[in-house]
Amino acid sequence: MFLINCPYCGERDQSEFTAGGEAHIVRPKQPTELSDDQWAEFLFMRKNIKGVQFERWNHAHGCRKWFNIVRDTSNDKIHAIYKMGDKPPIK
Amino acid sequence: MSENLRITNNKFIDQTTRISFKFDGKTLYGFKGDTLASALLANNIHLVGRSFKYHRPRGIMACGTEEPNAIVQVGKDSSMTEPNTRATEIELYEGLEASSQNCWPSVNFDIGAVNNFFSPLIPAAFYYKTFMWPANFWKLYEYFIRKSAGLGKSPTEPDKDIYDNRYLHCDVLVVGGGVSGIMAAKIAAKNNLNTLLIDDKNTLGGTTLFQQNECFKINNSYSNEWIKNEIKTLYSLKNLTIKTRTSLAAYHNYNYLLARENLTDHLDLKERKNKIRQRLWKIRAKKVIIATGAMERPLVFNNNDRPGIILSSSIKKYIDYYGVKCGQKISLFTNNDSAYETAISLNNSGVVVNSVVDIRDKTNSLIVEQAEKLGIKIHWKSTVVNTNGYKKINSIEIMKLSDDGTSVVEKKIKEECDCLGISGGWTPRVHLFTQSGGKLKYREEDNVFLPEKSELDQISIGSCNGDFELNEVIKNSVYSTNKFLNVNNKDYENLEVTSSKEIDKKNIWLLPSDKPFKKTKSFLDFQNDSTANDVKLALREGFKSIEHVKRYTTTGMATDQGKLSNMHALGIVAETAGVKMGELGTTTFRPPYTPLTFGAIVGRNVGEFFDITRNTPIHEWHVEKKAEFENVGQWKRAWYYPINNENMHEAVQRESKAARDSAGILDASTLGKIDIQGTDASEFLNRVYTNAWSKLEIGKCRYGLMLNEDGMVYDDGVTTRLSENHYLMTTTTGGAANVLSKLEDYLQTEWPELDVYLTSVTDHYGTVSICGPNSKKILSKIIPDLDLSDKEFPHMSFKNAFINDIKCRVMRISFTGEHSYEINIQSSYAKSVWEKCFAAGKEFNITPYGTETMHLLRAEKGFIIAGQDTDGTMTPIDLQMDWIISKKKYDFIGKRSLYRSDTVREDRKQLVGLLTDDPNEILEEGAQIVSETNKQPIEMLGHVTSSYFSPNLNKSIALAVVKNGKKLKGQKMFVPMKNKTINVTITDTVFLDKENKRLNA
Amino acid sequence: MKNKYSIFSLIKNAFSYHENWQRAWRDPEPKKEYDVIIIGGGGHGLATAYYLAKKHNMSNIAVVEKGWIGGGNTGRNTTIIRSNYLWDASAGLYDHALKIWESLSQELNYNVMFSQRGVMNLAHNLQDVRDLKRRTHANRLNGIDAVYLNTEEVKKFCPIINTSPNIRYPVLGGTLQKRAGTARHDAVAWGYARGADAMGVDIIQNCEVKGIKKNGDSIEGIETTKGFIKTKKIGVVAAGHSSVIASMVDLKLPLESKPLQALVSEPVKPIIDTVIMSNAVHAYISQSDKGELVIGAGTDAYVSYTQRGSHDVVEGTLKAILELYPIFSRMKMLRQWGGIVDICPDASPIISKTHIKGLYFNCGWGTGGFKATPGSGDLFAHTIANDEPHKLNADFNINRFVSGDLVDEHGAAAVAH
Amino acid sequence: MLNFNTPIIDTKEYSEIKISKAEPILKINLRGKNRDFITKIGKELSIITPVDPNTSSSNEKLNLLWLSPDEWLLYSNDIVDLKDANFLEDKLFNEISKVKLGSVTNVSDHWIMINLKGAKIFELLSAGCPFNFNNFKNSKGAVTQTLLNHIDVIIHNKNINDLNLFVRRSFSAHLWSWMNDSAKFI
Repeated sequence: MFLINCPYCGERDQSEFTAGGEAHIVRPKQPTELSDDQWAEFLFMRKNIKGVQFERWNHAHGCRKWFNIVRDTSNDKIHAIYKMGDKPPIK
Repeated sequence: MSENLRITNNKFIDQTTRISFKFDGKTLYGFKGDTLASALLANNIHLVGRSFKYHRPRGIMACGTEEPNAIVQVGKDSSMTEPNTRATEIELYEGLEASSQNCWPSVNFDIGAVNNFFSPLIPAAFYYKTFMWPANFWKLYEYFIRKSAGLGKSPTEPDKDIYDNRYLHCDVLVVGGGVSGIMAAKIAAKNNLNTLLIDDKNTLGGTTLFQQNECFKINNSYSNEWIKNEIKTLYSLKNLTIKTRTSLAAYHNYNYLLARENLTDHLDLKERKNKIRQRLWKIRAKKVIIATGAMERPLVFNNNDRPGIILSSSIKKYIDYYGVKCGQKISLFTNNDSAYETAISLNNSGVVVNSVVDIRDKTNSLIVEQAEKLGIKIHWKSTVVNTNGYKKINSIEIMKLSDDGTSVVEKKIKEECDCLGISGGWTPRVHLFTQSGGKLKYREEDNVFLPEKSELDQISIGSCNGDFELNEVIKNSVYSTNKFLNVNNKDYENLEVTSSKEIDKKNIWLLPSDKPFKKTKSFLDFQNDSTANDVKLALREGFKSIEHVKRYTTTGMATDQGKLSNMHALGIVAETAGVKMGELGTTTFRPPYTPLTFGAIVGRNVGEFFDITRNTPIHEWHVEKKAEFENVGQWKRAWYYPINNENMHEAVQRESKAARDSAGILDASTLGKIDIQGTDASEFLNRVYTNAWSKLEIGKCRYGLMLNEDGMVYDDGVTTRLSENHYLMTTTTGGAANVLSKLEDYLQTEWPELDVYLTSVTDHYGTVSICGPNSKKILSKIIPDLDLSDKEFPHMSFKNAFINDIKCRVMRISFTGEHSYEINIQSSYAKSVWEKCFAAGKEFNITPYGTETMHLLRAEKGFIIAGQDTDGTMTPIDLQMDWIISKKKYDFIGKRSLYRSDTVREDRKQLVGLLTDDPNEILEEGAQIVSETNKQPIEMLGHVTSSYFSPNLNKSIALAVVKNGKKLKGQKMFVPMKNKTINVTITDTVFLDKENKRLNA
Repeated sequence: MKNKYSIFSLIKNAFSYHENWQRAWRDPEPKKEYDVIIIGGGGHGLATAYYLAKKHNMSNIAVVEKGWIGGGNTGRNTTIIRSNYLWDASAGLYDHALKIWESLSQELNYNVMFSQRGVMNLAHNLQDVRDLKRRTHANRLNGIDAVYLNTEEVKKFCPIINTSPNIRYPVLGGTLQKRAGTARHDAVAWGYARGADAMGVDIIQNCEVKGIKKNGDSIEGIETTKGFIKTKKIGVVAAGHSSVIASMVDLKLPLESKPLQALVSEPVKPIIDTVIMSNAVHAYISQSDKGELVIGAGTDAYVSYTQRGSHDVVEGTLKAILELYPIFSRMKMLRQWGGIVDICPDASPIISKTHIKGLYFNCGWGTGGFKATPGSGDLFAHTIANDEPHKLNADFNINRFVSGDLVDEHGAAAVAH
Repeated sequence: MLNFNTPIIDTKEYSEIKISKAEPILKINLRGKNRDFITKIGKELSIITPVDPNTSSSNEKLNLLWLSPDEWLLYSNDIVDLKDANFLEDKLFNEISKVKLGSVTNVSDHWIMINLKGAKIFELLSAGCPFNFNNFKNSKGAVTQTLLNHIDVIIHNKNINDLNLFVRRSFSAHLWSWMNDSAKFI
């Protein structure tokens, strides 16, 4: 069980959160302009990185805010946490 | 009891309280403080079980969690019996009944022992090489294999015991209450850190508690005296919680640990009632100090598995702690100094020590000299080449080792004994460290794996960190603890510690015998019966990786998870393959450290607490009226209301008819309700629903369909515009939570520019839905001042109203096609409003109906249920709901997906109606639909999603999805059942009142 | 063929104290070039190599494995084998596999202990009932031996299930496929490895792929920890690590790799002699031949390559187990572990060519790949050998995520266990 | 007259734990993002809007709990006539939602308030709650939203060993039953 430092509420047990997958996949502003391939890229294709990954989490059973986490998927270590809309603190 | 195997001057066993227990049906006696193992040994019972494969007689080998052999079935009661329990961990209690496992008819005479005779035929993994002929005989072979496998027996009735879980947060967790753990806990607690100390034994102190030897002194007193005082101090510390009988089961990431506390297993049966048996502590520690000590290794030599062969340190514990002699004439066999501690203890208690067989050249550490002074005979540079005795050891055969240690020389000496203590050195208990993801390093000099790198905030101290000398244990533990906690505690600064220092080390993983190796049986895994021969066979056959060897030979996979066998297996593999131990790596230690009951993991989440139950505010009324309930997610919804012994079909027919003929009443409180406010509320709805919202008038309601981004129908419901920037959205019952969180997600991440706020009000409102031609009359009785005319209050609109001063909202919406109203009122009054409607409707025979009738009524109208008529593969177009997709809107969730090459296909599966040729034939929901009957294989064109007998149409009706269904209206199809074929015709989805006249009736 | 395994060979070898058994497979150094390289030495990869050699007359094949063969999900799953899938495409795929399972021990001369003890799926709510009936009807028409059982029949087939109507989610019925069952996971990998090796396939363990060399849109070879190996065709069968391999050629796949946990109890005498799956309350249980209760837990929702998952998932599973089998409360968890499962959005696999010539992927098996091992290997071998899919795996192409023609098995509530 | 109903009707006492229902209580959910909203709330209710995470502020009649950077829960100290709740809701709605400052939603019956008193209440919570109460229990006015036996709850630390716990109404009977069960074993 991770211990996640919600940027709004502080450190909480993983069970209060839900994971939302890869971060920074922006919903296309003009979907109708996209080819089927491009749309499929947005819908389904994922980096699925082994290593440092940027991902979305939601403090679903707390403040209900979404935020971003930088986590190493090879050891589950969380390197950074930042609010939605903020720039990632690490590359 | 023929021999007196108890010594009387023992301080840890209450020899005034005698306890009777049964083993294999025989009544025996022990004392309070005994374990089952110590009590059996005191009764001179060594043979307690048979091995897994060869059924060889096996005896107690250890005194704790690493015991591989003495595992017994506890209890006879079919609900309370427990298989595979280690006798070394069972604290004796009055009424204990235990029996041997894996033997028939008895442990003394076991038919399965013929396997030992056949053992040449059944080497490691033999089963992969045979039982293949004839092919269909595997079932039979398997039957016998399964029957002979398995150890104890599962209970066959539900457990009557109670289990519990508890969360605990601490600054420092110390695992292990031996000398290191005790010091660490004291340092932490004295520095104002909220500390938890746990130990799996019933008392703190570890092995130091009974270490009364000249060679191990602290501040000039025996180390046991010193530690007793330390323990006393601990119990007076404020910030310290101590939990004994508490075993650390699992060490997860982020310092999340699980510990099982045993609360009643040591109590007399009658004292256990209504008490928690085991509690699983879910511990979140800021810092963790592992002080789990080390365990003694056995030695691997020919016939090293006979009853009476016991780990040397265990023999010491049995004599020094339990006051039990494991034998009268004991021989010891060692490669290190610790057997000499045992020899001295035995000697001091008057047990004959035949000799110590030591594989090392003569060494003269303090403790060895002390043993020699006592006149104990030592065979230097020697090994045991064989043991004798079938059900109990009676002699050993000793020979000198060659200089390189690979063979034996000179003549064989036979030594009679009734017990052999063995010591192969010590293995640090690094299990928890590795469970937590820590990496190990290998120390060549004494062949141990030690903690190296950890990602977590933790340290290992004491012998689990490779410190084996008392003075080093103390010095290093104190230093490491202070550094780790960033404190400067001086309590242990000037201790004067005497310690016998081991000078020589020697290790031979597989000891030679005078017999050819291939003819020996040197056991590695005592419980799974895997031998050194098996490991070598695996290597010969190309199983190189240690994980392959483990799986091929099953070494280390028994209930002790290889605590005693892993190191030797690794050693032999490394030696045979010519690889360095450090490079070979270890197998993974997986949680739990010791087997953990399912009960403890689940805690109180059994029975009614298995899952949450959600009730509507009107629930009690339904219960009183003896409704049958349906589980919808976690909700309990009234399913139907049987009267006069009606079955479901009868009740539903009656309810459905009443609702259309006069009036029905439904509890719709479970629908999700989301309050939407904000200046961009309309724009928001435009984006989340397929249809357009901006022009919806205030006071009006509209049905909306929500898609996933993949274009498939996700949820639906009616949304009402309460004021300019204020809407109330309803969702399906099951979809409520997901819809809200999905919408919040879009708002927070994709559309933060929108000024919209969402608040769930699902539980705030109870919803009473009344429908039918008389619903208007009923409502007018309840809210007389509300103008219910179609002009003032048309279909798909809402009104604020008051019922007896209580504010409510009335929506004129319909899921049945009838004239109907939904009253949303604060939940506290919902039941009362329901009762009022029921009373007001009495003259119209108002009939409560449940979900089943609701489903029937909506099916008559062809309304879909998301999740029943859709399955995540249906677009709105597939549902023939093209009308709900706004052509004008640039975008909405899922829009782009509707224009992919597969979703634009014209011949997708589409929602249609189905009528059976025989109007009395009710189709089975889920039945498949085909267009031809005599073809194999048949192409399935679709399936029945909803099917009912409509009492209002007096015929069976169904909804279905059928390939290209839109174009097949009027076509004949077939529904092939197991034993018949049903003829059907594809129709429109609306079966009743196609003109929607009833809405305004 | 190497020395044949049988009771007679066991007896013969007993006389020489088993010192004369041959190696089950060689331990070769990689050659300079292969016709096909399979990345991933799990069951699927080894089976692919086996069928390439056996059915497509190829022998210059290597299987490269980062660790030891069968050490990934092959050795970590709960070994359920069944073919009662809803959609025609899935039913075709999995039943193809099931048919091979039925004679696999003889085919490989290696006892994979395929045990047709039946698999029962339980229904706990009305939608479950509809879904299971729908699936059973489809199965029957597809020639798959599934039947629907009412609650009494469920109880009769497995008497230890708590079928009381008073539990939180009572058992409302179930389906039974009698041809379904379990097999010994390690033996499958080892049997295929031994068979492939005998036909000349090089199985190269401890060999990690570090890169893929391309020339334009064609494959040239792989960089490994044992050096560069030339090849024109690569079949990637790397399960949870598929995306890692794909990223070497800048390819993104519709996959997420998530932790899936399982556990076993201590061994006991036979108490449950079928496989029971309950999707609604999430409890999957069978008993191994050794006597351990084998229990499958669920996946976590986040990506992780740690082979560890959260405790809550295990707790949730055991909760469900005790709800349905309250007699197991005193049974003890002996060992728990995790695997990394690669999950497709539609819970169906990908057995497909890619836009890169000579690069093929077999992945996305999610939580249920073990059952498909023989069929998957056979069809993937066909796809690689012919550069065209077999008709049974044609629907499992990568392009379906673009067109939208998914094979949505979880939408149809048939979890892919 | 309409009858008032709650799913929980009694008060239970265990050793050093007393759990009791307190209803009807006024509860209003407030959401807004900008300074004006915060000022307006303060002015309308004569209460300081807590902007620090996990805190609250109170006056004689009302408590205002921080739930998230743009969400607060207002609740009354004492039992009220729910009509008053409607009155206050309307007033705030007009002052806030109508003038586009944020949202105001009556949630008086969405939540059920349960009061816990006694020296062992945190032990009771620890039976099903992963939240670390070590600091919380000594900070008067602290607020947390977390899970209790898998159910969403809001917990407000009123005073030493005196908590108000909010649970959604449909879950409340179940949680109540669970709390009573767990309290037996503390």
